[in-house]
Amino acid sequence: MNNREDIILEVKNLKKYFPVRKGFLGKSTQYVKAVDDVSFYIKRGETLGLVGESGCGKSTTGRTIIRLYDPTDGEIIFNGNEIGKLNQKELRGFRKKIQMIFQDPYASLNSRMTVGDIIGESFDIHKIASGNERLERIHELLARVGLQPDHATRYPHEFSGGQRQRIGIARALAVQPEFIIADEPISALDVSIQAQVVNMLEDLQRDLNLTYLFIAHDLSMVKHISSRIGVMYLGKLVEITESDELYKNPVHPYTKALLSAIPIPDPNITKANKRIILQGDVPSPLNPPSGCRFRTRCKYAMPICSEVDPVLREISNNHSVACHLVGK
Amino acid sequence: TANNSGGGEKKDLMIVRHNLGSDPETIDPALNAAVDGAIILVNTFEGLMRLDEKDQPLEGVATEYTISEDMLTYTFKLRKSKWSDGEEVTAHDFEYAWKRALDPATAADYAYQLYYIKNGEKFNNGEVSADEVGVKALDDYTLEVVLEAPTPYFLELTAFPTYFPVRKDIIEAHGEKWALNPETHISNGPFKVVKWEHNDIMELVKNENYYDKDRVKLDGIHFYFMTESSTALAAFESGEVDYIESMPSEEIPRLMKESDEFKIFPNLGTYFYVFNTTKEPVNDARVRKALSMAIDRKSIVEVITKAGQIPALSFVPEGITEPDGSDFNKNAKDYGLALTPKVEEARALLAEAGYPDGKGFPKLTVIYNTHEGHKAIAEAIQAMWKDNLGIEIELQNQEWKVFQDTRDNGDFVIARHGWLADYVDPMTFLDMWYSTSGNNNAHWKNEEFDRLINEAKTAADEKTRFEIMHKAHDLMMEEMIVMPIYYYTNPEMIKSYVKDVRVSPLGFVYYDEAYIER
Amino acid sequence: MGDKLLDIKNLKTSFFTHVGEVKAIRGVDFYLNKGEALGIVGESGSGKSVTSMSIMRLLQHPGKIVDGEILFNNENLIPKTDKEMQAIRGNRISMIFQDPMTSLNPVYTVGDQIVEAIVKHQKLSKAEAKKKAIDMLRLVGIPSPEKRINQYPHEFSGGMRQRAMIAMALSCEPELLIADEPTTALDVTIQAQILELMKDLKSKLNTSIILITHDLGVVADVCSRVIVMYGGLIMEEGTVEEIFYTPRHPYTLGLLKSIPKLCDKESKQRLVPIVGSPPDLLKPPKGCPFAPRCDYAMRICVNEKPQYTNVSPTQRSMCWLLHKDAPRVEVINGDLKGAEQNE
Amino acid sequence: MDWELISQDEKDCEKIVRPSMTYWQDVWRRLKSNKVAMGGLIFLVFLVLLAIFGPMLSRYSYYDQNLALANHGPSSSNWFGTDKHGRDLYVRILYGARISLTVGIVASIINLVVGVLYGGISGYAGGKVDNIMMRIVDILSTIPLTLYVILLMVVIGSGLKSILIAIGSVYWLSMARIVRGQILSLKEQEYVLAAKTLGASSLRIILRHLIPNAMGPIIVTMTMSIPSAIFTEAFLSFIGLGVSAPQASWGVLANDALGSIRTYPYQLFFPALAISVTMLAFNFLGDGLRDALDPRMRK
Amino acid sequence: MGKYIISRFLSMFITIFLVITITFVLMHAIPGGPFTGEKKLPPATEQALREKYKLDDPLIKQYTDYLINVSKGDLGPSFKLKGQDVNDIISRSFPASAQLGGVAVLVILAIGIPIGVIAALKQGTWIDSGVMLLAVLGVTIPSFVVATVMIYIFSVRLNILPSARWGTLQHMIMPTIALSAYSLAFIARLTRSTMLEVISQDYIRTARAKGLSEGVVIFKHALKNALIPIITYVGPLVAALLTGSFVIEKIFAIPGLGRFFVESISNRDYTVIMGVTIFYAVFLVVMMFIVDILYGLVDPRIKLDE
Ligand SMILES: Nc1ncnc2c1ncn2[C@@H]1O[C@H](COP(=O)(O)OP(=O)(O)OP(=O)(O)O)[C@@H](O)[C@H]1O
Ligand SMILES: Nc1ncnc2c1ncn2[C@@H]1O[C@H](COP(=O)(O)OP(=O)(O)OP(=O)(O)O)[C@@H](O)[C@H]1O
Ligand SMILES: [Mg+2]
Ligand SMILES: [Mg+2]
Repeated sequence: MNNREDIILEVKNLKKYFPVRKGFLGKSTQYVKAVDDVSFYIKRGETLGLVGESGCGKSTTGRTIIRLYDPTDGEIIFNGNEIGKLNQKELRGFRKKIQMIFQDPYASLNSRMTVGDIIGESFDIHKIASGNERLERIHELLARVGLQPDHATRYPHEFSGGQRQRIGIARALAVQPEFIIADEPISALDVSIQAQVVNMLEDLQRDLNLTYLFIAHDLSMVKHISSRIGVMYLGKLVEITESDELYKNPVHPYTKALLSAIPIPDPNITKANKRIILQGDVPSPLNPPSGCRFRTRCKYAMPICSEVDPVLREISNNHSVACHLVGK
Repeated sequence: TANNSGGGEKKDLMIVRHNLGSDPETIDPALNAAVDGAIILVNTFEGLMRLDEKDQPLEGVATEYTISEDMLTYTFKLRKSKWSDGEEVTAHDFEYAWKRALDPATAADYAYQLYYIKNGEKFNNGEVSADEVGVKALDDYTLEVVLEAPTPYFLELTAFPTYFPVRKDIIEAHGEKWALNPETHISNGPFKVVKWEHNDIMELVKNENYYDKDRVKLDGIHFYFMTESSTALAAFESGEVDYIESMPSEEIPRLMKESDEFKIFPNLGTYFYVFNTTKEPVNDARVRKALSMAIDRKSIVEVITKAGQIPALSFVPEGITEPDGSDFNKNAKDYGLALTPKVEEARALLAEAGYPDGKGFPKLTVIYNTHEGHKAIAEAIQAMWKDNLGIEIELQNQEWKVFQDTRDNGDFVIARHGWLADYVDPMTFLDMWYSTSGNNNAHWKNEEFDRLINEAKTAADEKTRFEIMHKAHDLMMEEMIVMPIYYYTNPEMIKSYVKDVRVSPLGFVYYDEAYIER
Repeated sequence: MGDKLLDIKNLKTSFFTHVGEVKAIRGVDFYLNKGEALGIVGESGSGKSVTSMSIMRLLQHPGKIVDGEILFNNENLIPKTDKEMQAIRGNRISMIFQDPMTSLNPVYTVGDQIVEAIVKHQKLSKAEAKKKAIDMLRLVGIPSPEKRINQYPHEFSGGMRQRAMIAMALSCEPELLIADEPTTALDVTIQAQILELMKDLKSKLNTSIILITHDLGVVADVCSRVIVMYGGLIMEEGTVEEIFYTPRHPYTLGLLKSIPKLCDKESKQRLVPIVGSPPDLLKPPKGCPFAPRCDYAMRICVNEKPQYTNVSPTQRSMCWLLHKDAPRVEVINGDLKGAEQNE
Repeated sequence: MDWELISQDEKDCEKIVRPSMTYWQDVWRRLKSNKVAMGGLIFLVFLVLLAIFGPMLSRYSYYDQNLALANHGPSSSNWFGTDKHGRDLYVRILYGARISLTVGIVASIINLVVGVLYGGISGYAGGKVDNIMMRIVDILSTIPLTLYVILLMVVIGSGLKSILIAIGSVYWLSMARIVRGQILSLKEQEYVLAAKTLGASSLRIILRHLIPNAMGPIIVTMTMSIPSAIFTEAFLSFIGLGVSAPQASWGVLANDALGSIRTYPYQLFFPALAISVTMLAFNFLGDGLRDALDPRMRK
Repeated sequence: MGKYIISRFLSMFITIFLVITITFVLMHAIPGGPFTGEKKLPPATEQALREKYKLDDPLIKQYTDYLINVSKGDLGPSFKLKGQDVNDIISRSFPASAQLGGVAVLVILAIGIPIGVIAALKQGTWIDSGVMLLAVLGVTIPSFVVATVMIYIFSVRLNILPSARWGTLQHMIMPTIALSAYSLAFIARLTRSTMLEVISQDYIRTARAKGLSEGVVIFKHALKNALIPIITYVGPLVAALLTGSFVIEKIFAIPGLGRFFVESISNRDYTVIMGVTIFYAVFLVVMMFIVDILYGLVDPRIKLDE
């Protein structure tokens, strides 16, 4: 970790537990440990990719960072300020700097607002622009995400899934944030638009020195866009390193399985491809396995794996893994 | 389907179904102060005397009485009669009942109905003990009553519900609740209560222990409590009840025309406006007179109220007989009022008072308690004053108790008022204007008037008493402290098959001789 | 190839909005054999979802099928009453909707919503249906399904909701499964598992599948034939191999080119998107809808709608470039080359 | 010619431009296209004008009595007949519209402003704040209105002002409850989270995101509470809070005519008709507005 | 959750306490007392009455005495109805009101919700307009007019229903109609409007895609999502209807509790005013609690205990 000043966001021991109730009057004794002790940092201007199995806590991590959820524990340090414990009012200032692109392009758009108003809302909130200027900037943003200016007067339900996702991206860009949490920003887009959007995100990053936390499961796209990639499994970060390194030299058995499962857009290769199909039931975050959480599906599991929870350790320069197999 | 077989719930029983209006607040003779309760009481109890169809006293529980020379001591001989539970009715029951009604601890509204009895008022005020009250059972069947002053109508009073006997043992055992439970509501009249479902029904059956039970032909009476007059009328028209006491006033002209079951009984009461004699500009008698003269009483009763009311040209209504048999009201003087407005005279008076053509007349407010009928009359009068005198007034309605409070406190200029007799005598209309009377809403103080009232109350001779009362009446009318509008009537509907029901001018309904005949 | 399970002829669907008629589908023909998996790819807004919604007869106001036939087992679905459709939906044709969050009823547990479909079509008791629902959830890789079954949609992660939708659609073993972007929210391992499941279904139960996706990798894995849609029309149709190796339509080519490459040297290269944006279907272009974004657009492309050209027995393409008079172009290394003027 | 490659400009010539509209312009457009709703709106405007100018144009006044003409049914000289004082009912109803419409409109404004905001804040804030705010609503809805109104009458006196105060102090309670319920179920929606990340204040989220999505029940509650406000005014007149006779609102006219419902039904019919038609207009407008506010709606 | 219930209970008590206090103050602040009447009582009698009912005690003492009695469950004696206790009045009048109110609530729900749903499904058709028209009439024609007209038609003219009183099924028909009209109309409109919003949601499409019958789609999937405003409205409505309606009980001469809400105030019958107000307050507060619990059951996203 070189040059501390360059770190825009640091997350330390972040935890987010959701209580689970039985019935309305039931007691919440059980918790979904959606994020369980996760630490990482992001340097200004870089893109950290976050991949992992569905339900492993990627969105929750993102949402906790932007404080849509109050963290159960841990620190979130943004630009040197601890924001994990700010109240809603104090947070508002930060909101201009951190933005989020939501995973669900349907539910995250208010059906009672025109696309223009959805995108322009932050101009009103932060008094950035009004009148004609506002309109122009809305059109500009629409054009940026590959929509047409006159789409501004339409409503979300009149768009297809991918078009809606782009509206969400335009909304996030409107405040000119420093840091964007992109929660699967492109998974609902078709390839050609994906390419457009990714290019756009890259252009923006270059032009505006943006930083991204890029949550996705499309590994090829993650690899393309990210400088570093973190792999999550069941609320834990299991491996984090530079993206090339990850693909070239995956260490954690889960990462290996993940990489092998990438579908290749080539019928012949795909059909010949050998995948590591993970065995066993996916464990539940309600009562995760003891020790290493991946051990139930790991073919290299050893006795120690069920006893000791492996910690994330740096095994080589900028490459950290939480696995008992390494460093022994 | 509905039970529409008029006349009785079962064919063989003769039962009258009477809609009483609201559920009586009480049917305890001492505590009752309302007409609805009194109707139950006069049919279930009997006092020393009872009243005939002309409201003259007949022997009731007392078979004979003697009056002392000074007209102050009455000695009643009681007949042997029974309570509904078979116990004997004795003079002690009367003594107990009267003293109980006067006892401050009872806090009876109508205690003043017994103030005629010696030390009655003082006992009620807590100034003397019960023993000093002038009523005493000499033995089981002799009751001696000593009065404060000669009271020519005392015999009639003994037929009034407050004078009914009650049972000491029952009341001591059950307290105030005795009158709520038919089982403990022991009475001595023609009927007895057997069921009381509040706000729904009260059932009376013939009292087999009544001494004169042969006079009673009905098997029972069912009292219903429909308070909405239109519902009551509907129930009557659909044959669910035989007797109703109120009907929507707008329906009355139609009923008068269409139905011979619609009857208008006299009702001792006057509808009037009271002037606050301490307030400008009605502290001037000329203004009061002018206002009073300028209204069209005939139109009011014919177009607005329509229930056969009689235009009132003086304060004491028709229906009170003088010793010579003539009507008090008819013997009253002409106070300058006529059925139709006397516009010229009224204007002249107003000009004299300093308001020619109504100029400079302050914009005063007439208050009335909220009621559609009161409003209609007020609106009519407002227009009449405007047309006839050229004055503008404002109308303001108030919630009933607020209104009473305003009127009692004198925070008004002109207020609606209505007075119903407590007993059949002009005094019930006159002593309210006594300067210290709580009912003197005119806030009028006239020594001469007070003197006349005092005199009348102690006059031993009926004739002089009436003369004095005429003088008092003349005085208040000439001062025009009130503006009489009409005399109340009592419109009722009785199914034609119900015979011989008697309705008194006080509004009491007697069923002791009634029967059903188809 | 087996019998045709589904045969769609000249399907046209429009949305009648206040500004006018949005012609979302403008004459689409395709068929699907029993036990076959057909991929529909195409840019966002090209009409993929509307096509599938039309098949299910679930278009919402103001959408309407204006023309065409949808033959399912040789029965036209369009004139069917709602009641008749009810017996078909969920039972013989089921659908995985694109958006898992809003497509699940927020006030019922995930379990209830799956059980319901099973009870309705499979005549199982509640308890049996629940067992089956748990099995289905396990099958799509949801951990501790016996607990998850009692949770509400909002307590699920995006991918889990999508899997719940898939479980729901598969639970009744339909003859036809329409999967509208079934794996967009899923990570690759789960995706692989789901795709495996679909392939299983196809081979074991002879289920036919329409797989709508933009992930060409997924198409390559599961489907035997592919339709490429654009602007409410089918641009190109062919077997997977034909579409991937010998695409004849510039749009198909564009799609293929925009995919990032995993191999090292190319992965960081700038992506090659198709520039521009799709046409406004409110006033569809009278010519080829792709013309405004096509590098090879000719005057005729703007003015006249191209005809289909059968390139092979299984491949047809709607492009003027394939016309005999058009200038010759060839696919070289995944790109069209040598677009010379004829004259 | 046909086979010639063309330039980018040529390709773009087909671009269509849609009119640019804000949300509210759009709502207005949708509302305008709804004939029934516009009918309601036009009727209401017409009614307001009639209430203001109508009485001036008539040869009768609301207070002129002619006892000789009392209770005459509708005729060419008195369109709606006369009342028991021989006053022209048509003019009285027009005059009554001033009071009743004021009451109705003020009640709806109170509903919209106080009820919606109160319920919105309560529901959005949740927790303790919600508990306290809703318990206040419970208290206000249980303490007997009559007592309060009598006190008001004694302290302030009668007149339109007191009526409006009385109506204003209670006419937002059910609205507050309804809105709160809606907000509770809407506030976890993703678009609310999205707005939060933009830094939108709570008030903005309530006003711009949540309330528009709760518009259906809000409009129903509002339109449905207008008639009850009109009748409440008649009840207030009963306490003595209303305008003084001979002025009369619709509610009072209807109440007064109730006794003669069998003899002179027209005296009840016309005021009741006035109220019903106005309500119908309000409801049509409300429904149209609701549809217009919801872009997903039909029509 | 347990904590939430406890805090709710506490706030319920505070609410009722405040209702008692405010009503007590208001009641004593307004002019007129229980013993004012057209005929003024002799001062001695009035004094005796005041002493009997302890009205001469300082207000603060009356207030604390009252609170103590209430906490013991004793609402005191009526000032007006001689010898009757408020507890008696409530316990004997409540059954009729509750019966009528209960039936009315059932009718309102059983008819109002379905017609609202149907109107929503048939939006824009004559069915929708018809329902809407009826609903508007339902709210604009006051219950006393409905009642009066019904009595005229069914009792006077057709003679098939009793005009008043209580007891048999026939007695219930007209009061139930008159009592339900307004709320039924309200519920119908409320249901229609929320249903319209719900039926355009994606999950309804999902339900249809499962091949569920239209009835299940509408009444199971859509309705539950439209229930929140209905529950909100019905909660306080139940409290109001079960405790009786003055107008209806008066018109149909039903021996219920409703009339006491108005009459006690006209009479300034202090203990009855307090008694019925407390009774209603308890009802309402409990209903509101139930409403909040139902929210959680109907919509799992609503969490009140956070
Ligand atoms: N309700 C509607 N009103 C108007 N236009 C609509 C409506 N629904 C869809 N459309 C239009 O129909 C076209 C096709 O939409 P469709 O949802 O089928 O796209 P898609 O191919 O599924 O895209 P994606 O991959 O983004 O989901 C789009 O242009 C869209 O704007
Ligand atoms: N509001 C909530 N209440 C309860 N549990 C929740 C809630 N939100 C998320 N969870 C649980 O937290 C875990 C992590 O969810 P999260 O949405 O972060 O997953 P994810 O990594 O984003 O997955 P995906 O790729 O599928 O979106 C899941 O088990 C989910 O069920
Ligand atoms: Mg997620
Ligand atoms: Mg789609």
